[in-house]
Order: sequence, then C-alpha cells, then structure tokens
Amino acid sequence: MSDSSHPPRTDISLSRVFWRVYRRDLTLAMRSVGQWLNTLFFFVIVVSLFPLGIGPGPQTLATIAPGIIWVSALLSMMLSLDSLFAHDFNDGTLEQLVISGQPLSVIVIAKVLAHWSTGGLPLVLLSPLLALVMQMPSSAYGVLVISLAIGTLSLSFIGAIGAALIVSVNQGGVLLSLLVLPLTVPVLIFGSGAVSSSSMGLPISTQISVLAAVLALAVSLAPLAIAAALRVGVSVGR
Amino acid sequence: MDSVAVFFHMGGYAFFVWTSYALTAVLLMGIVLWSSFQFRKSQQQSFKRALQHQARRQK
Amino acid sequence: MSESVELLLEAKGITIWRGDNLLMDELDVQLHAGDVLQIQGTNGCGKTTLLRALIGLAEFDEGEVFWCGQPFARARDGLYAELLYLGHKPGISPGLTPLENIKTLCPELPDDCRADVVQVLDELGISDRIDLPSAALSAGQKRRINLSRLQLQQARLWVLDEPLTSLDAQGSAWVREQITKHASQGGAVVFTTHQPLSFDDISVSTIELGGAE
Amino acid sequence: MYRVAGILSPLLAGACVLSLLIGLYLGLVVAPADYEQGDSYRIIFIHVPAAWMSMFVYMVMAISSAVFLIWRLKIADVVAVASAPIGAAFTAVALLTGSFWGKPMWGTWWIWDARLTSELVLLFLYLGYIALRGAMETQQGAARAAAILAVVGVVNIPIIHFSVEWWNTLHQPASITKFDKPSMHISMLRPLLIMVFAFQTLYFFNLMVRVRTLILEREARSSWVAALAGERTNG
Repeated sequence: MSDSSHPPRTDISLSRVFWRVYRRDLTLAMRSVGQWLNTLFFFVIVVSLFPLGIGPGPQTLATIAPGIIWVSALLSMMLSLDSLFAHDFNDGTLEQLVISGQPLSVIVIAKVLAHWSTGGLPLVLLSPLLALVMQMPSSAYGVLVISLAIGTLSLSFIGAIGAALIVSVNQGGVLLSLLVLPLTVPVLIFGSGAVSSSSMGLPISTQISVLAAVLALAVSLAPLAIAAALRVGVSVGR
Repeated sequence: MDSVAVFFHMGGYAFFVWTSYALTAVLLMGIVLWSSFQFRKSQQQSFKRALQHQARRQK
Repeated sequence: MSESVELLLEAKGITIWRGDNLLMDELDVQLHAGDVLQIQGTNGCGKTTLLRALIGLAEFDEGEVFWCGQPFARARDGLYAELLYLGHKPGISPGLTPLENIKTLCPELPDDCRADVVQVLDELGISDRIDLPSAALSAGQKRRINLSRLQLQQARLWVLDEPLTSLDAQGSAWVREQITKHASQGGAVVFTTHQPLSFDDISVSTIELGGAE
Repeated sequence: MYRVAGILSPLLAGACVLSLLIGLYLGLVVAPADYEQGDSYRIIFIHVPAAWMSMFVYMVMAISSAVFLIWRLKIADVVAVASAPIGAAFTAVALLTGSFWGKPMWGTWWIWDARLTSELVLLFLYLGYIALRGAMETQQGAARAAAILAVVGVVNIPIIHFSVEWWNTLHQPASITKFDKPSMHISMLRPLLIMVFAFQTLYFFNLMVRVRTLILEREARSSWVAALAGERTNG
C-alpha cells in the first residue's frame, strides 16, 4: 500500500519506544530536582506532624505508625501525580505521543514507571527512617519497605488513570484526588494491614499476596484505561 | 384509637424509625421533584432554542 | 503507480457545531497521493478544528473519516504510523534540549541520529542551539525545530497547522520547497492558512471555510 | 426514544406509588415486631432496598458506559448520566438509614461496619463521576472520560468490598457483619421485596424523566425537536 519512499513507522521495537520515553521522563525529572524532592519533603513533614498532634507516647505511635506512613505515602503520591501528564499536555508533546503510531499503552507504562521512580521509590527508601521516628519495632521495617514498594507502584498506575482523566481540566488537582482515592482503598487496607500484622509478629502472607494481585491487575488493566483517557483528553483540549 | 398511638410509638423507637423514613422521603422525593423541575425548565429552553434555530435555518 | 491515484484520507459529511453556530455543514474532504490541500479561512472559522478532526484530535458532531478506505476506528494506528502533524503547540518541552525533543517526537530516529539532526537544523539556521535547554528558545525558533521534522521523518501524510506563520522569507522558502518535494514523491499535504498560498509547479486545491457567523 | 420515555414514565410513576403504599402498609403495620430489635428493625424496609439500589444503579451506569465506549451509542451515555444523581441519592439514603438503624442497636451514629463502609466508598465513586462530568466543559469529551471512570469504578467495587470485608473481620473478629438480615419471617420478607420493587420503579421513573430532559437538550438543534416545540406552543 505505501510506496517505498514513505515507509510507515511500524517496525520500531517496543523496547526502544519504552526506553526512549522512560529515559526522557527521567531526565526531565532529574533536571527539575525540586519537583520530586518536594514530594519527599511533604512525605516526611506529614508523617512527623502526627506525633506532634497525637503525643509522643511510643506505644500509641507504634500502633498507628503503619497507617500514618501509608496514608502519608498515598497523599504524597497524589501530590506528584497531578503533573504527570499536565506538562506534556500543555506543550503539545502528549498529543504527539498519542498520534506517534506507537502503541500508547507501552508509552503510558514507561511514563508511569518514570513517575514511580521519582515519585514513589524515594518514599519507599526513606520509609525505614520514618518508621524509626514513629517508634515502630525494627522487625517490621522489612515488611514496610516491601509492602510500600508494591503498593506505591500500583498507586502510580491507579493514580495515573485519574491524572489522564483530568488532563484537559484546568486546576484538576483536587478532582484527581476525589477520583482516585476511593480506588486506592484496597491497597491502603492491605498495605498498612501487612505492616501492622508484622509488627505484632502475625503472618503477613495473605496481605502481601493480595497486594501483589492488585499490582498485577493494575499493571495489566490500568494502561488501557490511561491510554483511552489520554485519547479523550487530547481530542478535547483547546 | 390507642392502636394508632401504639403504631406511632414504634415500641419506643419512634424517633429513629420515623426520622429515617422522613429523611428517605425527603431525599427520594427531592431527587424526583428536582428532576421533573429540571425537565420543565430545560424543555422550554430546548424548545425555544429549537424554534430559534429553525427560524435561523430557514433564513 | 496505479492509474487512478490512491485515495489516502477522506472525510464525508463533517458537521461541527461550536455552541449554537454551525462551523461546517456536511463538508467532504478528499486527499489523494500527491495532493496538496489548503484549508483557508479567517480566525475562529474552525479550520484548526477541521484539521484536527481529520486525524482524531478533535470531536465532530456528524460525519466519518476514512484512511485508505478503512473507517477511522479501525485504521487509526495505520494512519498514525504514516502521519506527521505540526500543530499550534510545538511539542517542545522546555526542560529538554532540541535534540532530545526531536528524538522524543520522532520514534523512528535511531539514538545516534545527532548528525542528521544537526544537518537539518543547519539548513534552518538554528543548529547552534541544539544542546541548550529549549526553555531559552523563542516561539519562532521552536517552530523551526518542529519544522525540521519535515525532513527528518518519512511520513506519507503531512497535516500542518499554519506552517508559514512567524517565519522569515528564508524559512518560508524552505518549507515551500519541502512541501513541493513531498507532493512530487507521492506524499499528501493538508494545511491551514490565513491567506491562500500558491505553489509554482504543483496544483493546490482549496477549501474555504465561511467566517463564524 | 423520547416518545418511548414519554409513554413509560406515567406508567412507572403509577406502579411506584402503588407498590410504595402496599410495601409501607405491610412493612409498618402488618409485619410483627422483631423479637430482638423490637420495632427499630422496620428501618430495614428502606435501608436494604436503598443499599441494593445504589449498587444496582452503579451497575446500570457501568454497563451503559461500556456500551457507549464500545459502540458509541449516544443514548447509552444519556442513561449513564441520568442515573448518576439517582444512584447517589440512593447511596445517601442507605447511609442515613444505616446510621439511624445503628443508633438504637449499638448506641453510635456511625459504626465502621463492612457494609456501611463499602456504601461510603460507593458514594465517593458517585461523587467522583458527577464531579468529573461537571468539570469537563465540552460535551463529547466529558462523556467518554466519565464513561472510562465508571468502568474503572465497577472493576474496583468487588475488590473494595472484599478488602473492606477482610479489614472488618480483622479488627472485629468476633461479631458477624451486623447488617446480616435477621432470619426473615415471610411476613417481613414480603414487604421488603415489595419495597425493592417500589424503589426500582422509582428509579426507572426518575430515569425516564432525566433521559427526556437530556435528549431534548442534546437534540435541540434537530428538526424533530422544533416540530415538537411547534405542536406544544400552538397546541
């Protein structure tokens, strides 16, 4: 059908598409270091507010620590999700990616992983420090890091659906949280559940396996919804 | 006669039962009335727009 | 090439409303290989909306778009694999250098495509800025970087939104030359413009959109 | 479709009023008091139907949204949009009656029972749908975006319900879910089913009214609306 002088862009390997978008987003994030450092500071500040609010009693802190750390991680990710697609939408890159002819879900997965690498992973790496601050028993640190790692990754995917839906809405930030937070309830329940059970020495296999199941579901279904939402957002935006 | 009083008494839970029924009625009737009110209002508006549009189309 | 020129992009009965006024009513568009089509009209008459509607980047109330005879819903990826769209928004992210931006916008370019990019940017006179962050670029320079894709990419269908605005004589000449070359090689071009353009050795068909009432 | 809705709505309205009267009469007057909860259990006749309807309406929304996304049927989107506020109203009713029922039984207005918590999350899903709808100005875009949200939401409902149930048993291992229907004597079950039917007819009646409104608004430019307008004004 197409003559030789204009070959269609169909033979480009998926890994190249993936890595090019992933490296691009990562360099962008590295160049504006403030962006993801703010998320980190927000996470630390929110967690340290609770002892001030509730009182320094180690016993009370230890019992509420898993929930506090998890809810703060969730809110910090909501903060950084708002700009996941917004900048690319405003300067036109997003519509170019949508009509690039390359599979949109691969591009979307690359963008979500890039967002997680700067918006989620730092939180996971810092969480033991906050667990220490919150007087959590050291036996639970390992489970905290694992559950947060799995959990924040699925939050990135679920949150990206909301970010894609509001891409053409100005000041969509608040709306993003309203759309996404109900969907994060299972991750929150099993994530903090795993940590609190392990700090009490109880078995955590059910919680972790459910977290992993939710992650598998999110990784496989969310990109489809995100791609569809981006196609809508691009065709609506001024 | 007193059976009516007994009925309203609801075995001591009168307040809870009747308020919840009242609230339900308010909410459900509210949504129904609001919808029909909206229907009336938008009907005139759409008819006006339709006639206006028709007039402009024939021009 | 077959005797009858291959029909690439076709739109039938496109009707678009903006609020209560009708931008276009039952508009038909046909673009064959080698065609150059300009959509001419005043500001706000919906020419950008029509342009974007042809490639699924804008909603329309009635009508249907076909690519190589297939309805848009099925032929979308095929169309996008052969499409080059330059819109109002340049697609240049300020945090990246022009080279990085071009590599994002052209997935088919290999990672080591620096030499070709420099050569094309040289023709447009902005090769010196290739490694500086794009935030410092003026609107005109951003447009030139975007226009460099005309030569860097091999897309059969070009959809250009006012390609010649804010370009000096040398830039305009370069763009006209690209369009002429592209059409002669069997590619198709559709673009919007304020005032009608004429090209010396290729025929240009025109769709005129009435001003918004 | 506009005409069909026009014919259906009075019928549905009549059926709804009739079944409401019968249901209320049977539920409040005929049905015996519950041996354990006394008369306060009579709230069940509106709590359970409302909770059931809140789920039912979201299912209708999700299915019509999926149909709209796949086959681009404009009427499917109209049904989804029209159903959202009604579903939200049912959820609010379920939450209110739930807490009013809880007060005499457990002494507090709000208890983190599995059923009520899922109902609360469902309310947030409704509000999210309506808010997204409102926030997007152009009409087609809002329709498809909200439809995607509804489908994503319905995939999450069983997961949320499962995790809330698990969470509930974790923190209150002893008690059964408080809202399990008490062993229903036939005289209690009949009014409950009639009330469910009454709520169904109420929903469909309200849906027809809202669907007609939306059809008129969206088709205002087409000729048949003008014809209708002509009839109505000089008729």
